[in-house]
Amino acid sequence: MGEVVKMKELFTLAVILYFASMLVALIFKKNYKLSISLGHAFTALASLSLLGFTINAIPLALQGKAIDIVYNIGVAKIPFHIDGLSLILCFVLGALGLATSVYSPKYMEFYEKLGKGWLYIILYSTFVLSMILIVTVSNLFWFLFLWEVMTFASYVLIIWESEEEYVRKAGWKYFVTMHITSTLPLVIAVALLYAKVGSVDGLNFANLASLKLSPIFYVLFLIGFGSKAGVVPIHFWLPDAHPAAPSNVSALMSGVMIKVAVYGLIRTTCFILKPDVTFGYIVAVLGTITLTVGTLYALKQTDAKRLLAYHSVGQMGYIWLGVGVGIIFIAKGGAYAAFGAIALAAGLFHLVNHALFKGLLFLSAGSILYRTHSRDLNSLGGLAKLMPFTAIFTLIAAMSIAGEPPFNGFMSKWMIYQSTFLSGNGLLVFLGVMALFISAATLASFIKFYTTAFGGEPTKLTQDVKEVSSSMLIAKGFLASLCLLLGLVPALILPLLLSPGSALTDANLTSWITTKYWLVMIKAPSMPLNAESYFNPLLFVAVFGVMFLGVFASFPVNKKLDEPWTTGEPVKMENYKLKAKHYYLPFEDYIRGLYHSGDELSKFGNAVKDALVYAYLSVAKTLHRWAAKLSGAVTGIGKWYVSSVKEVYLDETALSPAIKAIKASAVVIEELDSLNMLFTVTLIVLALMLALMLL
Amino acid sequence: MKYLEELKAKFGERIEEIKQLAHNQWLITVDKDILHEVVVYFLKHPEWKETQLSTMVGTDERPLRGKFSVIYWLSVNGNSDDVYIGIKAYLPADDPRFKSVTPFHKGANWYEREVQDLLGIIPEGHPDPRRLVLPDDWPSCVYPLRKDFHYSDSPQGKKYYPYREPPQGTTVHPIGPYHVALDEPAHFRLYVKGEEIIDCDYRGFYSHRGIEKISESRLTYDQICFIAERICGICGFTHSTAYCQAVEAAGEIEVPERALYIRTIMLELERLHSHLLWMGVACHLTGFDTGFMHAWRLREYVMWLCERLTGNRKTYGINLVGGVRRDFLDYRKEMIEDVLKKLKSEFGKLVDDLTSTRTFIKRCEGVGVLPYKLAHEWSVDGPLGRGSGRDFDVRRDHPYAAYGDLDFKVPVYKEGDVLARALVRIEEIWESIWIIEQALDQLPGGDILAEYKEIPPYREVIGTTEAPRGENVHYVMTGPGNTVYRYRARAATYNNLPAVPDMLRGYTIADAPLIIASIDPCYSCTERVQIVDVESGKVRILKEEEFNKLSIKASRRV
Amino acid sequence: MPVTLRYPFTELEAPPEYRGLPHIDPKLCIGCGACVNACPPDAILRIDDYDRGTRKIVLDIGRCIRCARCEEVCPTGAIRLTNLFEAASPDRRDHIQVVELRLVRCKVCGNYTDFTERQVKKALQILPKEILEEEALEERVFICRNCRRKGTVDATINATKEVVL
Amino acid sequence: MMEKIVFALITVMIIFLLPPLLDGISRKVKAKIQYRVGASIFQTYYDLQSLLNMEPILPTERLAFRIAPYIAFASALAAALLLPFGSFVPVAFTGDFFVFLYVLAMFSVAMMIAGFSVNNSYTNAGANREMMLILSIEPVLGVAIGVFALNAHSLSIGGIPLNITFTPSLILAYVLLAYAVYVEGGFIPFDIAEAETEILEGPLCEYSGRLLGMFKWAMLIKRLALLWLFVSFLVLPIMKNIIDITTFTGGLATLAVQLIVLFIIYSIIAIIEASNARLRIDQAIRQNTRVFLAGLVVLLIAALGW
Repeated sequence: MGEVVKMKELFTLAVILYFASMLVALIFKKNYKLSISLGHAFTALASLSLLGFTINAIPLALQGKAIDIVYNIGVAKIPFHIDGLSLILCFVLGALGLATSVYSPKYMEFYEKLGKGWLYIILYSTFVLSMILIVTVSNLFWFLFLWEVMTFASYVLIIWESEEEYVRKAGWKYFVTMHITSTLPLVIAVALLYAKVGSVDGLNFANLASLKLSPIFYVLFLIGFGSKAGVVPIHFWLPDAHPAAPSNVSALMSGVMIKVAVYGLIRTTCFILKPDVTFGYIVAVLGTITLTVGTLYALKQTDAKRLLAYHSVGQMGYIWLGVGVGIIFIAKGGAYAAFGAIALAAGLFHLVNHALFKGLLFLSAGSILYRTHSRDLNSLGGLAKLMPFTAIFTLIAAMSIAGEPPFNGFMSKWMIYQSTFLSGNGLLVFLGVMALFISAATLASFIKFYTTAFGGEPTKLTQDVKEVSSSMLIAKGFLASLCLLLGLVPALILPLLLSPGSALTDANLTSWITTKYWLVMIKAPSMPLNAESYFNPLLFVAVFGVMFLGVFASFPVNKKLDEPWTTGEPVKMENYKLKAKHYYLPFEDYIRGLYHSGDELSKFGNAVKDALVYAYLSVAKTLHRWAAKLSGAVTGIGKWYVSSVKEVYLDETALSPAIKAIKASAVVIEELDSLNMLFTVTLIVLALMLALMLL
Repeated sequence: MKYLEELKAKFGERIEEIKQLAHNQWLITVDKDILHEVVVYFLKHPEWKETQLSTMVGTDERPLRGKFSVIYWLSVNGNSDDVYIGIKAYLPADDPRFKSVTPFHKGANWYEREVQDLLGIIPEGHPDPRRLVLPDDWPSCVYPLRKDFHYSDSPQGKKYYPYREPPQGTTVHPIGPYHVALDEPAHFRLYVKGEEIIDCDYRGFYSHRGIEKISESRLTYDQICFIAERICGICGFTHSTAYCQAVEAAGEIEVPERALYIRTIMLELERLHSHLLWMGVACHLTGFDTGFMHAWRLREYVMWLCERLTGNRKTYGINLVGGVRRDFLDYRKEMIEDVLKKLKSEFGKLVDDLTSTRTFIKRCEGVGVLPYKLAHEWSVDGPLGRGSGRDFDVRRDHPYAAYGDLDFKVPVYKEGDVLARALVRIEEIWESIWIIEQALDQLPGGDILAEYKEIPPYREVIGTTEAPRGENVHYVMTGPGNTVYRYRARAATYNNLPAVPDMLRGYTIADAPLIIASIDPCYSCTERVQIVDVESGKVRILKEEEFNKLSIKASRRV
Repeated sequence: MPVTLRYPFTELEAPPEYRGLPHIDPKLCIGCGACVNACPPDAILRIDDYDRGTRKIVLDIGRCIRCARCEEVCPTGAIRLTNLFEAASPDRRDHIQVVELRLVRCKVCGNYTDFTERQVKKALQILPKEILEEEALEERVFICRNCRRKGTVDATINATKEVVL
Repeated sequence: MMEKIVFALITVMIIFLLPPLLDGISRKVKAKIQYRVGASIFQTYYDLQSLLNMEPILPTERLAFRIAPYIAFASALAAALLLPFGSFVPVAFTGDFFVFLYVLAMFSVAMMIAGFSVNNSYTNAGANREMMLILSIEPVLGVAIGVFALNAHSLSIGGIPLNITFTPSLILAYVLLAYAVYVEGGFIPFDIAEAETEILEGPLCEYSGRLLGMFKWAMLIKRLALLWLFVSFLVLPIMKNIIDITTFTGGLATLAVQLIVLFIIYSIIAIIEASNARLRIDQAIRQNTRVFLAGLVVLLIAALGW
């Protein structure tokens, strides 16, 4: 029992440290560097304590137990319920938070001219903290509140370089899309549930799970979390928004924020609602479409960060595919339940892995940006010579995301393949085939990413570049070693990943999946004897290493250098390398039909969004008239926001009322309790959203 | 020549002289200021559909009359009164300039650059006046074909060549001079986006041997036959024939009929093995080695035959001014018949194999298209032109040797792609077999070599043949004492090669070798002219050097 | 039914019509130099050494183009194109054949003439007896050009003198 | 134990020494088709020997370029070690089809990274083509595996051949697998990435001497691995009905049959190679996609249980 208390303290410590970082940043407001360094020192400590908490809590979660904490903050009691699923996200947040905290102080020098270091720290801490709380909180109302905080903080971080036109546009797109397609459905869902249970406390997960709920919630949650996760067709905001932010924030956004949506999806549709076969199919198919569209688009990109952002869409597809297949088979139950749990674990494994390698890739892209001031792959080159460590870490990340053994990406992809190909279901096998194909496309894209930035000889732009500072390297090295570690010894994390699945099913997983340190073995229903799928990464590395070293030693090579061969006439080296934009052109040309339909899809998404914005604004105007009768204060804010300009500009003064407004929303809703008028509540929340949106 | 009246009416006074050089050759001397107008007038004449810029010759005539001269030779094809028209203008020795024709007719591009390189005659308004012929390290303002330049001199300059800058955002993909797909050195500098070719720059003349300068400097009429044959390793016989025909026309030598027939047979045998060689190369470039081997196996029959007929597989060495040196004895006639029989049956099978290899046809179809209009603008020759719908053939339009007596078809395809060129060549092989059969039947008896004595000096004349690759034009201006005053050999590839960049544009680097090969390029043919090879001089070993020195001394003595 | 051969490991003979490597039969060569004049690529040289009294006919098959013009002009059939074709050699000197002939020493002045003894012998052989006797050639052929001209000139002068006298 | 050692020895011989011989045989077969005498069937050994003895010259300092041949070699070997030789699997670090594919793919990855890390448009173009070829053939391979998985309820290389039931879709899956193996092996008309007459051996263009020898050898081993996989899929289901392949003699007999079938298949491939021209990359992509679409029909048939 005392151990649980200690764990709770660790968790609380993390939360407090995040608040402390904000405080420290505010104290040293005048000194840009100091505020950021100190702030990040605190966030690093916070991440460490979160990691500590996670590691301590894992054994508990494996026993199927959860940790419950309640914070009483005066106006309300916030309940927390931390089970295996939460811990997975906590681990990701801790690891990635630690890496970015170590990485950022040096990196943020890049933005020194923009100033406002204290604000950055506040936003950063708010952002990370909100995510930590989202994945641990156990009340849907607070979940939604924190969800808004997360969206808002990330929005402000995206438009950090707000003097750039494209950044403002991307931020606006993000903000509007998030509110229309993510917050709105969630608000409606919460409002509907609220109407049903009648109190904020009633929105507790445990309480909700006991209710019998209509299928409409599946749709609402699907849209709400799907759009945040960047699932096609609501993915169009992501490739604009993620690259616009500073790279460390991009890493967090791509690494964690979109994963939080997956968490939300699983939490709501599996734990609150019951797993449903049809819903599972929808998730799996959407996932496959997403991974196809996202990755094939990524294939075309030549902007380093945009390429990575498109891959975030694509890799989210893998996660959804795994989760979807998991939901299908968990819902089917019986002999398939264990298989479903494995599939769910595969999806979650990819979630963790993607957070690690995508975070690492964004940090690498940030390092390149930091040194060369360019993210254009066409003009980069030869960095392997100048930034050798960054090159190695990037290569590890690239090979991980491309799914090359023995890195972690391979393990999770392998498990996803197993869960689709062995499903005995033609449709799922087809989805697996697409996943396999897209895995090759991912490889293609990352070979391009790596070889254009790091391969070849230095170009005009890169010739004077130096390796980045050691703190940045340590952050990347930490993530890279995690990539390798989880790939080599997947058993370190697999039990944790299996715990949500086993919580959802009664099946005994041990007879279906073996996870020793050196071996992963999977069995599927109706699988014949001695035909299990197994993989032993450590043995593979041993065999491979022995052979590699063997031939390397038997056929040594001296370094005898000469110019590349130009068939006899001189050619300038800078003109003799394939440009990033020309990679795979015939293939891209061949699948231009797909690109075309993809464009149409995102056009459709955009159109829907625009229509919704229009409807939203009209409703808001109506609301504005309605609300005038209800509350003068609300009207005043509404009026002011509705009439203000569409263009967004961040100002310090504009920030605090917004936060106040969000906090006040809780009070407002509580007061409206007595009205018990569903529509009004929804509209008032909408007004709040509108206010936020116009900020 | 009814058009001459028209011409006179148009340009009047400024036409200085019109004279007939041979039965189908006219030389019109005009004022240098209207030179380009007259040339363009003929090239774009509405009634002459297939007029070609056949060759252009610049001559240092300062020792004779204190002036430079340039002649544009045009061949008028596809009409009943098919003739060659030379349009000549004299340029002052102190300021040799003339208006460039290139802006009006792309085909003049190389000719004018060559004249600029070798004689220092400046084409004004030329769109691309970079160096063409001379090596990168040749000093500027040294003009080797001027008469005051000795053929054994080799001045050294700084190595530099101004390649075009790559277009924005492209990568350079150099093909050659050392590339497996090129049988001889040439440099195609492709500017590519990934696989797609956006633009192309060309640099050639690596195997430039100075044949013309040597011929003008120290060889006699008969000796030039052999060096002319060595212009090309594949179609050498057409070159020596063209040369002999030029000298024979200048000297008004009556060549015995039997010699003409023997020449015809040899020319067609040469076409056979050249086309078979090309088919093999095309197969090889697309990775279809079986087609390559079998095409060359068939070619080998012809090569063996040639060896038996002339004493050598290639460079037969049987042409002399006035006839041929070796007669066909009866047993050799039988050999020809045997080989033709074998060839007919096996070649049919080979063509079937090629056309039924889907992958091969896919690679050739719709690739490297040269539309008719461009084909005309570049004045392309031979199968390349006929594959683009140009209906001409020197053998039919300007009959030489025994072709006037023989019956044959000229295949023409309109598609203009690699496949069309291949089909033209395949049909030409059938026609060649048919021509040889006819010639063998009709082979007259009698002498094979006519004696000649002194050929009057300073006569200008051209000899033309239809080589496997197109029209070969040899211009000869006779000199005193059985030597040549000016010799200009133009191989078919010289007209075809400049069109290659236009054919490459828009296709991929995978197609590039095939497209380049589809014109059946013969770089050394194209690059004959001028000075003794500078390169080999650097690497020769002592013994040889001594020998060469001695031989140069010896030949000066002669 | 392979059509290729395991050439260099099998014997390969060129057909009888083949014009292969040229070869000078030193026994037949008279050193007239007709081949030297006919040769298009200067593969054959004639080098006279008046101090030692020798003439070298130097044939370089590396330079030879196998046209057989030499064979056509050779008065004695000494130079022939064989049907051999394997000219590869690690030593460049293997490509060079030198035929050394003795020059005629002038009976009058004792200097070497610019023709060889064999040339003279051949000329004597082919000329009809009457001419030889009529012109007293057997004596005069061994006299160098200068002396002969001098002789002729002297004779003429003498003759003139006689006439004058 | 003794039996294992015997098998291990045979396996090592097959993996290391057989590939050049197979190539020699293939060359001989092609020579016969082309009416040539052709080089000795041991020619590939001589070629490799002379290459491996030669000092290479590097065009770049990039480490990736220098170690790529070794990675390629090790990956080809590692993949080959997973396959059943008779009933003997040399090093079973996995039994899984996908791991086999991905380990084998490391060959291509090494080749492509090496190709792209040199400033040379030839190697770049070659690596580029290799990637596109993989992109276009991967779905076909996936479909084939999918049908096998649906049929045998297993993804294990050893497990699939022993547990399949013959259905129409399975036979079509064999065709798809054969096609995919052929394309992945880079045989004409799919030698697009190494197209010698177009892009001068593509990614290998800048390699010389020992490193080139390593790559060539690795390539041959990779081909062997791919073909051996197909051969095993072909032979094992038949042999298991005839003989108990887990016994020593049964294993040996199976191995012998595998070898014979391998020789036959290699010769057939030589004939196909000899009678085709190389495709252009866009044509290859188009053709592979067509095969993939046909494969989807096969998958549908398999899903319906036929």
